[in-house]
Amino acid sequence: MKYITTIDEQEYIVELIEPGVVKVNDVEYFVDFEEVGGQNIFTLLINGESFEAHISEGEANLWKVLMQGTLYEADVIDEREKRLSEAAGHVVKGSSIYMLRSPMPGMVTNIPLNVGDVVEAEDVILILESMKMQNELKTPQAGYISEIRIAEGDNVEQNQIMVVINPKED
Amino acid sequence: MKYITTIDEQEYIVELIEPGVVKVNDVEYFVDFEEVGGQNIFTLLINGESFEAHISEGEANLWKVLMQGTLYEADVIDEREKRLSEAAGHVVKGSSIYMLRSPMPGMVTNIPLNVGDVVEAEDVILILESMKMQNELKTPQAGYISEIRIAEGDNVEQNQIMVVINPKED
Amino acid sequence: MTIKKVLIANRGEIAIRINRTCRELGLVTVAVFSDVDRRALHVRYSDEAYLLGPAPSKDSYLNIERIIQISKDHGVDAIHPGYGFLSENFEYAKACEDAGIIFIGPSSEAIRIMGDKETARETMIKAGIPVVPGTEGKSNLSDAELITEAEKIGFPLLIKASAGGGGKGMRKVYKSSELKSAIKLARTESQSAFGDNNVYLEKLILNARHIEFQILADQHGNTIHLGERECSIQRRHQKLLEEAPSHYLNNHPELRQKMGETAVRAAKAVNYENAGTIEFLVDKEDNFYFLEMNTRLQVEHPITEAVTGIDIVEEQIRIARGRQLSITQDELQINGWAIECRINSEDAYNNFLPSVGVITEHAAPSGPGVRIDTGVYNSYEITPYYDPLISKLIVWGKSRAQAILRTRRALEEYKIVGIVSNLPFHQNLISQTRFMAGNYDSQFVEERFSMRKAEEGKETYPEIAAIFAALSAYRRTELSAHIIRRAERDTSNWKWIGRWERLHR
Amino acid sequence: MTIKKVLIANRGEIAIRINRTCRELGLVTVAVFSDVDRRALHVRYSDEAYLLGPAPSKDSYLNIERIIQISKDHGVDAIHPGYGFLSENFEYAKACEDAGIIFIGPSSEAIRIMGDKETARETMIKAGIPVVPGTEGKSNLSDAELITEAEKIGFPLLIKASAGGGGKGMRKVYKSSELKSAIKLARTESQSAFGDNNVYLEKLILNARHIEFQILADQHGNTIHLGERECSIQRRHQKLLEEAPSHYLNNHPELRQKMGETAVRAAKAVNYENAGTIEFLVDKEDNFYFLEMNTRLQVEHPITEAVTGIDIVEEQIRIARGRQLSITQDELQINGWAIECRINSEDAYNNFLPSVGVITEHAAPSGPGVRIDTGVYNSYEITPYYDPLISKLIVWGKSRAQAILRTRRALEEYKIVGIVSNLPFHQNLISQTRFMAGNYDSQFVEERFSMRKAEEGKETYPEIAAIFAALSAYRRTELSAHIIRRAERDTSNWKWIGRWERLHR
Repeated sequence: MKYITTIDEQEYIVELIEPGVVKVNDVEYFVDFEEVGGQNIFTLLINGESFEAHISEGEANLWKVLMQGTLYEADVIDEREKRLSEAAGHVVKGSSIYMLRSPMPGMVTNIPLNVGDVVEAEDVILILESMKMQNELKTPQAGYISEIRIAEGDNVEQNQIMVVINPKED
Repeated sequence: MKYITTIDEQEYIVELIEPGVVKVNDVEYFVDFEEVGGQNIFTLLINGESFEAHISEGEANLWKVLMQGTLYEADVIDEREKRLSEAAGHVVKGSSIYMLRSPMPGMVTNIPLNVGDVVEAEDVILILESMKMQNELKTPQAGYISEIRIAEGDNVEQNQIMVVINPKED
Repeated sequence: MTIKKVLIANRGEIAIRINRTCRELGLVTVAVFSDVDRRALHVRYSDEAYLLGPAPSKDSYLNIERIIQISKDHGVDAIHPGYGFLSENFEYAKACEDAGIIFIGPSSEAIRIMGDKETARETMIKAGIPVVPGTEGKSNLSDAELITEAEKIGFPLLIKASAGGGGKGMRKVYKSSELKSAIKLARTESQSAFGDNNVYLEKLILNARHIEFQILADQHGNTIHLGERECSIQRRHQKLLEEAPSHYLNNHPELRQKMGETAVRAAKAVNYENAGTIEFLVDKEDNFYFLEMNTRLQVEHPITEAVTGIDIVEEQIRIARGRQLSITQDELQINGWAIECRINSEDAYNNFLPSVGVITEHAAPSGPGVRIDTGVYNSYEITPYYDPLISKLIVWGKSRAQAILRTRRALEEYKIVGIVSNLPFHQNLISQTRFMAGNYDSQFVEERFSMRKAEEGKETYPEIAAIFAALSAYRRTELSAHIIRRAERDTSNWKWIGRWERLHR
Repeated sequence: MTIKKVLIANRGEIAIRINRTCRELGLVTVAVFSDVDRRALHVRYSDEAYLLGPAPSKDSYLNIERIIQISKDHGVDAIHPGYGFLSENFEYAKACEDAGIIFIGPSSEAIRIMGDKETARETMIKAGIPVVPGTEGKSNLSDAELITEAEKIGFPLLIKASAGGGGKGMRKVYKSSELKSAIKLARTESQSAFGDNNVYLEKLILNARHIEFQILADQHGNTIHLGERECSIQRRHQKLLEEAPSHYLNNHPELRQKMGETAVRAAKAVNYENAGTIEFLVDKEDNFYFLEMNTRLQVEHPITEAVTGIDIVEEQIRIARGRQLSITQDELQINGWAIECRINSEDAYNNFLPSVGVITEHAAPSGPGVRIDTGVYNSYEITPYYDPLISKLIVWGKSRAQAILRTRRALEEYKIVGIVSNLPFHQNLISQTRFMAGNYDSQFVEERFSMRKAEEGKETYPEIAAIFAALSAYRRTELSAHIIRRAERDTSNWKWIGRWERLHR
């Protein structure tokens, strides 16, 4: 089995040769990989070096590996998937619709923008009060506000979609 | 629902009146009983007093309640069971067969007794080596050895029956 | 005065912290709790526990009447308010006084004076103690008045809640165009946190250090300090890490001496009694300014405990009982170094957004010099109702270097699963050269620190992470295959999923 | 000497304890593990980890050749042996010396002399240090010779393993008829624990206290002690609880002075280097006798760390590096009081039988003055292969009273689920009047203490237990009914099973 793993735009070809042996970019390593206590904590011995990580699965082949205080976001696809996705043509990055979801239950205290407003990446979209704090929620991508599904004063649930941002039309 | 609960030969009639109210020996208490984290740890508020216990179920209606460093062994039967058992007639205490089981995996290093030997309560029946210790296993009741199912040097599993002690014939 | 039964009017780690000392002193402890806190440790560790009401603070932990009623109904002698909630509410202290219940803290009058930040500033000015220039002498300012005053003070400046504390209702403003919306935000936050939307302005002193002194004062006129704490590691005026003593004052012993004396003088100016904290700003020219007094136990009090060996909660109860302090200023000895990391349910990689959910695994570090104060346990749920503090990691070392290295070691061991914590923030911070050199001020986190930059400097292992991720992906495939094909195949398709697991099957 | 990479040849809490200091010192750590320890914390906390072999100690942690080979293969500079296993095996220390690897401990020669308890006694007698009368000057005694010697010494007496330590291979004999079978048991246990079945005899001193001194000695001729530990709370020569300092010596300062000096003299008599412990017996007339020297880190070393602020493992590494001790005898200050409870997987209600199984919940106490040293975590399996120590609860207080009350508080909070622990033993012990008064000797646990008697004195709540049990029985019935009738009924038949549970359904 061969996995194409991408971290910070760097590609690592991880090949599972046989139990206890992997190849990374054609270098062979002895590995011993174990889960601890059913809590997504994993221990890995690799040529005798000991690593521990907390691993959680994100959406769409994204694996979050928290190791020694550093978070690695790894995109993992196997060879077959890769061929399939290549055949289907690439999705252009940054051109998708962004849904601003509530990261926690809370109350919307301020929406400084209106439908149609143009936003840049890192702009504040709204203020959510939770845990006694006024939390500024930002957009990770530029575009324009196509939909606002909540109003000031609304209580929102965790993961509720609040604002939709469409990519800018070029 | 009414439970006859016996601790240290003292009987407590615990009656469940309605959610949040119990009667013990005819005195009424307000109770709030909750499990914590699925680990058999329970919290109980009784008329505002707060108690916490680790509860494990033993054999035959025996409940072990470990609270504030004290272990209470409670025999709990409900009214119906009690009536049934009374109808069936009492079992005479102390006249049953005792099976000495291995409390842990280990190796039998010494069996000082033979089949037919008479033993008193608290006599050492055999020595089991485990966790680098020579552990003396004792009988809780008097009688005579009717069976020895293991030999010196044998490795035993947890809960394996090793020696059977029959009550003394009067 | 006789204290036999203490009601702890708080929740979370601080309720447990106080409960521990009370139990060690043989006191009967009474917990109060909201609906969602029925299974909380503070309830389970107490002798008695009474329901306050629904989860929102205003219906439970802020309900003065209910707390007083419970105290009266159940023979409570004294109330410990902890921090936050009602701890700095003078009406609450007054209600206790009126009900004949000892309030373990200062008099309602001292809370009133110091609790209104504007009154406090005026009082300090009268006592000859330097304060940061701002809107002193002017209360209850309207938005328009604030805007006028702002131009006089000049930018950058700070909007602060009059009833404030803990960074809530506080906003930095760098230019006048930002002022109006910042005032609005600060008022909203203050209203929600303290039930009061009054704000005032202060000049923002750049590159200042935030250094505070722990005060103890008994009813016999003895007022001492237990040395300082360096609290400059902040983000949006929320402290994230504190040290005792201050590295800066270690190199400026005369300044420490002077600030300590001033702190004691400030406390005496309001006839302060019990434990409290005088916060100062120290600028680059070694000028120091009174910032505010916290008239209660401070979140970061354990680092002072670590370097002095004094149990501050125990002293609070001694004082409330009318006894003398257990030590004098001359006897005070600072031994070694202590660091506290506030472990919050916040995502350091995503704008420090709070995270809610169930903590499925809380594996805390321990060993030499490590103390954890927390209210969480496995299966504990972090709700959106209260603050995001999960735990406090308090580390002692015989030197600052040892304390830092030990903190780093402890953070490596710490695992919190189920919610997102700011452990990676602390891990990155503790290894920063500037932090290690003690070369930081209160702008450091916001202006000079970013997770990405911090990680650029350090040794990373993307290749190892790639292996972890690939093996996890394979494992997930195998696990689902195993479920589907359980009947057809034996366990050998688990061959990658751990030798040990197979052995124990 | 350069030490950059340290192999820790141990497992469990002590491997982690050593690992922590090594990491704090920036050393590269190497773990070794047996098959069942793959997921153990000492493996996960280390930079490197290598498999030793199958679970039984003789195939893994006692495999000298394999450990030396791993050290050579991976550039290890130094080996820390911990306690138990090979720590007092002079051939092992010798093998390290021969391989050019630093053994973090004394010379193989010092281990040899002190490790053979009979040679140690002779050496002490020559150095003018009092020893307990016994079979001195006679080695390798046969059963028959031992029986002859026993009559000369008189009863009661003690059979002890020549290679002994930690109470293993030790038996008390009160009358000559018990002697033969006791010798057999002691030889078997010694063979299994140390690979040597030699035993010797000692007079049993009744009502003695077991008091030991922590020694540190560097390569520059500096030999000091860090004060004493009171270890009289034992059962079958297994220590269960230790205190520092000793309450008895606190009231006999001249005796303490004399014992401390003697301890240093004893260490010097074998040119001792690194950390070690001189154990003494003190009888009712204040005579004290050398019992043995433990030529390694002691299980109970953390209580000395708590009252001195010294990291003993750090000192061990300093010494091994050829540096001077970080303090002198005159600088030593004992600050406050510390207690260690050894939490074992043993059933105090059933003859202290060990318990094996998976720890499903390990909720350890924390807060001021509390340290936990442990290798367990949730889902950790206690196997029958190694000793039953789950964790060490180490508590510091500014006085003995505070330390005791704090220990009691910490024990109340401690929950271990899945296996049976001896927590109830400690909870009962700590509340005994005689213990609180410091009025105990090494026979106390076996002769004056029983769980039943201890519980007779204290306030119990059988009625509350009855309610807990009845509600649990009802809950079990409801839970099974709920599973059977899930389709027919809604959750209202759960009405007894918790309001909160319903709210969150």
